[in-house]
Amino acid sequence: MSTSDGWLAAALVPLLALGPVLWRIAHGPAKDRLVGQNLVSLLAGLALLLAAQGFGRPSYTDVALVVSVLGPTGTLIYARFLDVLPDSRLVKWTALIGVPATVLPLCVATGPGRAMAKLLLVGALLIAGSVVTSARGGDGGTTA
Amino acid sequence: MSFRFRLWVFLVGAAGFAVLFAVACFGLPAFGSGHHPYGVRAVRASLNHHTANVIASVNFDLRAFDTLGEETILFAAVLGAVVLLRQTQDERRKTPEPAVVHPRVRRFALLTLPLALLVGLYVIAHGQISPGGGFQGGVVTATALHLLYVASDYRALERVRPLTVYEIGEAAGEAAYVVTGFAAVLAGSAFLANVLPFGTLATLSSGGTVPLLNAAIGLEVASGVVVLLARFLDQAVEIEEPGEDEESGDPREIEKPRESQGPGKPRESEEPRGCGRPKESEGPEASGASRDDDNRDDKRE
Amino acid sequence: MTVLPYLVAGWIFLIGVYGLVTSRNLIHAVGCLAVTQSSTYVLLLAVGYRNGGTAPVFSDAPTDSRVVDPVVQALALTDIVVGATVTALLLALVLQLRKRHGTVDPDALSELKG
Amino acid sequence: MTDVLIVVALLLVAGAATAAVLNRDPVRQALVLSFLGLALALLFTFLQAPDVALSQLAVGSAVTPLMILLTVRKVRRRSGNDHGADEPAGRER
Amino acid sequence: MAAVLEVLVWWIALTGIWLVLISTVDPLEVLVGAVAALAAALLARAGRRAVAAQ
Repeated sequence: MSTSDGWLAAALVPLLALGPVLWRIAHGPAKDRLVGQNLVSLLAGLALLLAAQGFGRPSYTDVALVVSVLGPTGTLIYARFLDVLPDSRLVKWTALIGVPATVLPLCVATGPGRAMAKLLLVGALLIAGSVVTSARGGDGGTTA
Repeated sequence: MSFRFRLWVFLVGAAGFAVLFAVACFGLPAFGSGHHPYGVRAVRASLNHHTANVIASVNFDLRAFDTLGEETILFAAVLGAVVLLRQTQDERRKTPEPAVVHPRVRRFALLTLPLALLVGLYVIAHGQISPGGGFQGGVVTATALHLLYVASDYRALERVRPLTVYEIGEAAGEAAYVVTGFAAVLAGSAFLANVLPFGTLATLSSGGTVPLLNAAIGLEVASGVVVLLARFLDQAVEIEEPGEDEESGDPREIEKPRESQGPGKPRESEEPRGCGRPKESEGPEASGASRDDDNRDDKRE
Repeated sequence: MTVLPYLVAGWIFLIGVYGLVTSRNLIHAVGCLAVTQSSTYVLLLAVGYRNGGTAPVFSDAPTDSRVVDPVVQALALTDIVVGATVTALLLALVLQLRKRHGTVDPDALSELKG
Repeated sequence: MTDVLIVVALLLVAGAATAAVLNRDPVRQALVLSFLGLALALLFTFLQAPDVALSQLAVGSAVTPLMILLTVRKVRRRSGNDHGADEPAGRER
Repeated sequence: MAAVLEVLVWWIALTGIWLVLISTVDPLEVLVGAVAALAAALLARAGRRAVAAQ
């Protein structure tokens, strides 16, 4: 197994985790659905970062960048309309553990430079987005 | 046509489609096989024009005229939605209630807002180099603006969103595309031909007219999506039909807009984690009234 | 693997049309139409894929690398954004219907003969 | 390895499409649709189409769900009169 | 004065982020980045004021 295959195998982890999340979104109660929506963008961002490295194409990082910006936006929009923004330790700790565990090896692999700064930016955005939308007391606002 | 009959028609049709489609699938070249004559030619043509992103080259150089058609569909769709969602005479506008947003969410949204806009502009500007372009970047840019709706409420969004500007922007985007096309005609070539110098591969100025057309599309898509969402927001948040909430004249008493729940969902589980407090508001009218009036004018054109 | 992507595209199409046929809510039907649309993207990109190919974006890849077909990608790319605005147009029509006839149930509408 | 990723993403997309159709409530459907959008974006990236993935992501993650939710809100607002009674009193906190 | 400072801080930060995003630095790239960052910085201020105005 080559190195790039290793990165792609790592990308499989968040990808497979999306399966149960889909089940919760489709069948769970309202709160779970929003947590699921939150988790999806986080996991997708991680999978995209790992895939970019696995394919050896730094330009694919742009997709992860857009996920990290728009994912929390989508979650907050749902929170506004469903009137609920549940706190979720699952999302919070997935972000706090998963993002560094993904981004730091990627940084080591890319080496110092602008590409690394970009990875760190995406990682910071993913963490910030997930923490803000999942921490206790994050009421999404009641009306428009 | 009864429901049952319709279902039967569908089932027969679906069965037929499924069989034929499966047969066709096994007749297609296997997934991942290598013969792509058009792809190879498109790549060659794109590299001849020094455009690193072949997809952008196909869209804005080889098939630029086709993209003009796509853009026109987009323009027409936005126009149609605007016409359908305009405020009619029997409808009145009310000032939406200020929303209660947790300060942390508000700070996050305010910090992400410029960043998202920057990412959108980056995606538009680098369409000819890296993945992205006017279509994608335009939508990101438009979404960025709506972070303000998340950060606060619709009135805050309206304050930084002069809708007329975006309506003009949409038309200007479409016009810029056509003008670029005619510029090529004036330069003695065909409509939408790539007449500018091609530059060096993988720099911002590469690709001749591709970055210009990209920017035009970006302007059009961004403005179009903003206008579209504005009309939907107007309808959902501000415009009231006759018969809707007629029992109360005071905007602050209107409770209906929060009625966004699906029926029959357990309410207990979705209680907000009340940390937000109702705002010490100076009343929605205080700052809303005058703005509301001039806004009304441009809705009624 | 050789036909799975095509079959998945066919499945998405069929399930989307099933939703359209059985829908009792026009908003839901518009969502089903979006699902049906996405089957075309899957089919187009599956047709254009090449084993071992990479994206035809040469800013960070050598110009002689093996790439997937850019033409189908260009087709899908514009269609997605244009499709979204068409979805918006349909939703606007739904709102108009709601305003005129007071319902979003297609079966109730056909009884109105309006 | 790419093939494995593509197969998993394809199955996710097929599952999400099925769930999006079978969820009859538009609000719930909007959430599944945005999952479908992200799954499609992942699939497109694995199919080496980052441009299309970006397009799908931009549209699918925020714009389409927002429009559906706004339509639902507008539609429910009028029929919402009969819902109003069971509003919990303390929801404005 | 405070307004200029606010926009300036945003502008510098966002131009820095732009330089992180791009793959090759050349003068045109920096120019476009500076303009885009200025637009985003102005929006940042406008957005903050719009929210604070209530």
